[in-house]
Amino acid sequence: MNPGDPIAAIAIASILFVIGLLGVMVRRNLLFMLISVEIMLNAAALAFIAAGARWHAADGQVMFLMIIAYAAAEAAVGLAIVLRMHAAGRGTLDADTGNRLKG
Amino acid sequence: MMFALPALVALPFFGGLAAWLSDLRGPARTPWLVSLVTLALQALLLVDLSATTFGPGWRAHFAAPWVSMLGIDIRFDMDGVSLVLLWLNLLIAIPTVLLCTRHVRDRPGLYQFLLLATIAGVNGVFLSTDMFLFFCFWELMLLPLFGVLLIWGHADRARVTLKFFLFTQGSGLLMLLSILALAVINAHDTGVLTFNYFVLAQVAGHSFLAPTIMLGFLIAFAVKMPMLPFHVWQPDTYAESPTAASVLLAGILSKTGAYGMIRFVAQMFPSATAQIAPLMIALGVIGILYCAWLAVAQDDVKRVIAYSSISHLGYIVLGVFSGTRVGTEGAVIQMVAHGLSTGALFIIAGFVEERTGTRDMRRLGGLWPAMPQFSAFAMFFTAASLGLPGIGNFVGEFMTLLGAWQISHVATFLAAFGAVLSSVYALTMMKRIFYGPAVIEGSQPLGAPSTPHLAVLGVATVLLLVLGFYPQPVLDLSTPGSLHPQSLSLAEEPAR
Amino acid sequence: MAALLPLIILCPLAVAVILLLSRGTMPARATCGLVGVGMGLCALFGVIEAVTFLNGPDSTGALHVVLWHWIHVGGFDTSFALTLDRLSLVMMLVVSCIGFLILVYACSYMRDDPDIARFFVYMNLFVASMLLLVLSSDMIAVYFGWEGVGVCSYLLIGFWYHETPNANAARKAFVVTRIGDALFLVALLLLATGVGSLDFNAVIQAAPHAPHAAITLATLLLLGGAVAKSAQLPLQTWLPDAMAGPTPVSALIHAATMVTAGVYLIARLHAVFLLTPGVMLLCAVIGFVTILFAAGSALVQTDIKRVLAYSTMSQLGYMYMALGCGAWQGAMFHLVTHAFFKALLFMAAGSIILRVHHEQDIFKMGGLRQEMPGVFWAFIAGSAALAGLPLITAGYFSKEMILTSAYNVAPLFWLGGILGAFLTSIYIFRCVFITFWGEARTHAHGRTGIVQAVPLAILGVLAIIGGWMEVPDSLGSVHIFSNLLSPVLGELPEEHGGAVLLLIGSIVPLIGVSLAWMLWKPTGRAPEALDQPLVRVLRADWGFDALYDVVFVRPYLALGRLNRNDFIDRLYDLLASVTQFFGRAFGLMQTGQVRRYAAWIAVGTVLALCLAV
Amino acid sequence: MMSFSFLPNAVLVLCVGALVQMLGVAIGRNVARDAVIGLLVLVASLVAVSMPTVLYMAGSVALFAPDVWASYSAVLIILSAIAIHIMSWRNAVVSDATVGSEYYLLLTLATLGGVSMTGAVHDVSFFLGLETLSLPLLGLIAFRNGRIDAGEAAMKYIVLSGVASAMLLFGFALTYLETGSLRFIAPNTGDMPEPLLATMGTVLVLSGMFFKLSAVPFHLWLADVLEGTSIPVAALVAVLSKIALFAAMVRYFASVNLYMSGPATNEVIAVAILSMVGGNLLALVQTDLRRMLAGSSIAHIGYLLVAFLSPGPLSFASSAFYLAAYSVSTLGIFALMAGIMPQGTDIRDWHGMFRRRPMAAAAMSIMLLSLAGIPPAVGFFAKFYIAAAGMAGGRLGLLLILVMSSVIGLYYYLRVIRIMLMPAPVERPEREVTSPWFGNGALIAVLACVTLLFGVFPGTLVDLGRNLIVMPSPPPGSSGQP
Repeated sequence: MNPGDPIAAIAIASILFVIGLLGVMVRRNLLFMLISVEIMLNAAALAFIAAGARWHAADGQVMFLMIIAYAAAEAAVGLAIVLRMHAAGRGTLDADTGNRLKG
Repeated sequence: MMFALPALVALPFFGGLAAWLSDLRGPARTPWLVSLVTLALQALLLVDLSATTFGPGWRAHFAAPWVSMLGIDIRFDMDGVSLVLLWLNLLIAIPTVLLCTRHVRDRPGLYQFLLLATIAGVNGVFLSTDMFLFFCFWELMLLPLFGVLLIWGHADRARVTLKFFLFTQGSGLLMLLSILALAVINAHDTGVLTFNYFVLAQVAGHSFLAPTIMLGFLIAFAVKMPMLPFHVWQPDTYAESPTAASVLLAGILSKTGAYGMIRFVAQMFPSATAQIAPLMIALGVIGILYCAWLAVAQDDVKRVIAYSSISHLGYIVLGVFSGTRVGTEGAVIQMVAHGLSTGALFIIAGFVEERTGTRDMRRLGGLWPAMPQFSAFAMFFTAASLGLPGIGNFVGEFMTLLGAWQISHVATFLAAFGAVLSSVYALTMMKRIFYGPAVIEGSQPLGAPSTPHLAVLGVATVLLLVLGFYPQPVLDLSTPGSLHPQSLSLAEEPAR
Repeated sequence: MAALLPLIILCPLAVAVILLLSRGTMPARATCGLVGVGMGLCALFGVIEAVTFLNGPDSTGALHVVLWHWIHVGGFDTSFALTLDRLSLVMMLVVSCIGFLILVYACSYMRDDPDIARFFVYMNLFVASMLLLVLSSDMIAVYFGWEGVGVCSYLLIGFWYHETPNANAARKAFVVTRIGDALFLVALLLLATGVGSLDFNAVIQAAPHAPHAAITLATLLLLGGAVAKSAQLPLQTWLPDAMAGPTPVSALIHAATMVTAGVYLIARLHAVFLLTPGVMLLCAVIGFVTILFAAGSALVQTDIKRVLAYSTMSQLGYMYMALGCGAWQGAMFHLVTHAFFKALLFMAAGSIILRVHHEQDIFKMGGLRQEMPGVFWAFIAGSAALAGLPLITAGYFSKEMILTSAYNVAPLFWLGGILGAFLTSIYIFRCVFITFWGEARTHAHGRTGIVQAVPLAILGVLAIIGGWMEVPDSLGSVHIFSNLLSPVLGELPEEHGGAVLLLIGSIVPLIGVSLAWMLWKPTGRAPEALDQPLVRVLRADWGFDALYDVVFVRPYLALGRLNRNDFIDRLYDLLASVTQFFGRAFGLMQTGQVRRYAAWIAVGTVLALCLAV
Repeated sequence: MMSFSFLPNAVLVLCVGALVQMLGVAIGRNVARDAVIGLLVLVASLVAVSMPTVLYMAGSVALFAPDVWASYSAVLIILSAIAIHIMSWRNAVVSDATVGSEYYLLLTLATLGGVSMTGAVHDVSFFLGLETLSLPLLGLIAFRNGRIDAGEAAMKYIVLSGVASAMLLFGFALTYLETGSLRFIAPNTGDMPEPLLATMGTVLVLSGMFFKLSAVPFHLWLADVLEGTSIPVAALVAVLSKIALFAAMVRYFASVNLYMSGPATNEVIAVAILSMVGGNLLALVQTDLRRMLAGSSIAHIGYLLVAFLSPGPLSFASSAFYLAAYSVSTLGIFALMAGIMPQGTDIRDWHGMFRRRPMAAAAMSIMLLSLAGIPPAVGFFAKFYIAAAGMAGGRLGLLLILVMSSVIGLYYYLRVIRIMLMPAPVERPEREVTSPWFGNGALIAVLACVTLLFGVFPGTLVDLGRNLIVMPSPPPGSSGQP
């Protein structure tokens, strides 16, 4: 795969993205949901890398770093919230059961 | 005289405010007195206006910038029609205030304020010639009534009030769109963004969108009047609202719709109006007959009056859309006469309800010996509502029919037969309430009628008789001021 | 004497207003005095006005008094104007003088009624509007009077409000006549738009130049209005019920004046009607049918007032037949004589009813000849005039006049008229014999006061001699009446075969009377009202009432009930509930499950992509 | 091409303030002190907005645009932050002093995020702002101690917003792939190597933004979050973040011709229609005041999109006006709820409020009327202004839908007023009403007065909005190629 042609990389990124999205949609475990979100973010990061490669510019890498940072932060907050809910008395990690907020 | 017109709007509002504040401390009757004084001042103002302004066309003018960036001004103009309707508004307002002491126990001050605020809004509607301002008043005048209905209304008020509000406000939004369309078209043509009625009227005539734009206005006014098929909010609202509100609604608020039809439909879109006239006349005739038919079937006095009121407003539609001068002037006469007679009927119905404790005609009957004077008045106003010659309503009906006859013979024939149906329900109502063996129910004994009631009804009687036998003075007033630029000497641009 | 003309109307009006403002506080005696004075002045002014007019410079022309402009818009201009020509003069005299007599009579008739003030308010209003009707020269003012008398008749029929039947009768009367009024109104619209004015002369002048269809329509509509007012077929059902009112009311409104307003209107516009022979034929036919119809129905009535009501109907039929045949003078003449004897009959009947405890069934009366001789003779006089006994009664001459001209138009009409006369003599004398002969079946109390007796006497005399002002050529021709009216109504046409017709016309009533004597002559046992189905149908207005009830009234009310809360309203409710439903359905998206939410986001994005690509 | 980058004062002040607050928390907890500091920081930033820029950074990339639009939105954001700050005090959220301090820190950070988004002209700065807004928001949503609802709301929000951010970033990536620049601006997809990818990028970015704006069909989280979290935070979600996002979105599409039906335009139109109808329908059937407000805010986003879709002289002015009107009224309602009845969020709890708290009920009615768009409240003029813009833009169909859906809107707003006017049904126990603390009361009064005054004299605000007609400057050198 020649670096000039990012389409293949974009294709991979898209596949990753869709996998992540499907993961959010099918998994019921909160943690897996968060992981799927991470996958989507990383797909985006990969796409940036590919794009940066196309233009021979550093912007792509910059965005990559920022996305990593953001992903980390979000994971941290997410886990904190999960723990908090556990402490507040929600025993399960199943996102479908025990929803109190609905239309 | 410069500030007479804005004063007409501001005076009732602030008078009402004063009445409200005076209610916070001080004896219970003060708000009542305050608002009476306010109305007296308004009467003086109107007398002054009628005396000092002359001639056909536009008699008085006021203009000041408001939101200058969007070309919105505070702009009032008064022609004969406005003057007549302002007087009618005052005449309807006085009894509502005068007679309210009896059935408003709690927070009379607030009640007075809301009534007067409504009256102020109606004055604004009759005067404003800036479309945006007109729309503001159009929406504003309902707000206080909303409160009156909700606080002092009868049992089913909650549902009914929302219905009333949805119909009127929703249709109002359509009118807003039409106003904007006019303004935008004008801005496209001339590059000036303005809501000046006279300027926009020039545009409205020759825009290819005119029929569509007119529909927006038309629907709004048709809902407010109301006319078929938008009438369904009205019987419920009239039935559930306190007497004063019924009187206001039937007496004057329905006239705002008719006024709008004359000023903002027939005058602004002559050609489009001519196009749609057959449909409207058909609807008017159907309304006359259909509602007369429904009125026979009702048991609630107020509902009978409500349906009869819709049925009579059909004549106004006929007159306006006949496109003839006699029709239009007849419509104005009909507005005045209908306002007085229907208001009086509602006062009587309210009195009967207050004394017998019911509006259900199945539980009423034989009231004539119990309240002879009121029966006599009821007889008179019933006769008025079935269009007896010699009473104002006949003048209106005759002239509107005269106008409509030149458009469609068949429709006019049917409308004239509405007189037969109206006699059916009117006399049935008389019979069910006042004739027959006396079955007086209800807690209170039927005491002697209060003098204010008799006075009000008497005045209404005299006015209707005068209108019926000598309508010419009102007719001379009731030609709408023309829109041609040369006639707008009074309506020049405000100083920016 | 133009100044007097408005006064004639103002007198009764003023009395009415005074009584109204007195709010029934005035004692009965004072009320009667006031009414007597007011109506007396009215009648006096009427007579003075008539005399001065006839001796005036242009006694053949008309006297105009323009009061004020009513409406003046664009090309349309109407005004309140009174006019006095010989036609309206006759009507004015009838209304004011007979009205005076009847009101005087009513003073004693209503003496004991607590509501006498209200009664006289209505009565005076009625007289005022009737005078307006006959005197005004503008059709809009005529319409004012037209509706005014209508509403007064409504009020007076329902005068005793505590009985529901009265209220129903009153409503029926008003609504049925209102149909005619609506037709009249449309005719006014037609003329107003066509002519631009509603002045009688203007209309009459414009008529010949107007398109024939329009004129036909106008006359047709006017005829409709007149028919409803005069209780002719097919709008006759209200008149018998209208007898629910006090008897003076029946005498004044439903015999002498209001019901004849239509006749007056057509006579007034005869020039227009002459242009439309078809409509005139229709008018004649209506009269012809009504004569027989009403006479047949009167033949079997048991209520004395209903007998008189149906006889009024059939007599009016004569007038309409006359109008249809172009015998304007005849119609007017019969109108006048009929006013005499029918008012007389009603008042006599009223005196009877008053004295037999408000009993109106003739089969419960009887042998009243000795009890109340005065009333008896008055009633005899009236009946004779009604039956048209030859030479000695007013009814004879007027009826003969009509029959002769009817014969000249179509012998069939004449035949019907003769048959009608035959029936008339039978039913009225049936009534006489049953009521006054035989043994007493009820006890009459009190005695007829002088106040009642005087009007009875005057009218009795008029009913006898009133006819001699118009005697056909065959028996020493006197033509006072027709000469009086000829300036307005045109010359009397030349008649043929007068003598023979007169002979037949004189014999027939006599046969009728004798037949009645044979049938109902006093026997040992009390006569019974025969009660076969046919008779019952006849008695019930030939079933017209029931027919209208089934065809019009019931469906109208029933359907109204069915739709009482307005199906259109239901439609809007439907709309509201549909919106609510959509709201709920949309709320179902909020399952609360994150995965579903994410799925929606994905769906949205995919859809957006599809939209974009 | 030598361009300079500059840092808005507000951003600077807020950063420093945040640091100060962190220090405060580190030194020792004192809720009152931290609250005062937070307020001071916000006020200071408000002052700083109007100051001339102090800090320039040499560099080749412009991160923030110095234009009126940015500072107007910044002012709106900071003002609403102040309002939220006031209404949170003495509230259930910060009742226990142990954790109260971070609340204000997070509030400051969220404000910082919002402010920096409004000025962002570069993907990086926008993304930073967005996340600086969202992450503290998460903390705030979950802030209610021991409330499972709060946790659940935060959980939903974090998952979904993660998804949305990912979409946003992927879209940015695709755009970058096509244009080669990270300028925060929608590419015109005509002259691209692969227009399809560019289109996908735009659509993904739009979807991400719509999620944050909670436009149908990306709206589902809003109702749950508003219901789950505390009232002031709900106000934050419903007002502050939306202002920021809308401002950014306007800038993003500043250079796209929205008359032509491009891919972006079609999606925006569809979403606008769905939001107007859907939001109102959603609010129609709710019994919980907060959920109703969620629906109404969705609908208002739809109205805003109508103005957004009809470019022209009035577009930006009207949407600016509308943002202000919407924020004032919504904040007012939330302030009332926080002050009068923190617990009673069921509409039926407000029965007979006109008798129990006349003034509060009156203020509430004013706010509701303003949202319903009935004179004399400011919302009426705002709606009129939007309709004017739409009419000028020739969006007649959208306007008809706007009218019909706002009839539905009338129903549920007025239903609340009606309930406040009617006496309570006897079988339902009246929930006790607290009286707001002085600051909150003052806040409510001010907001009510503003609603009325701007409704009667909209002229001043309109004139203020006039210079916004200068559309937000697209970033320098937005041709796309570096």
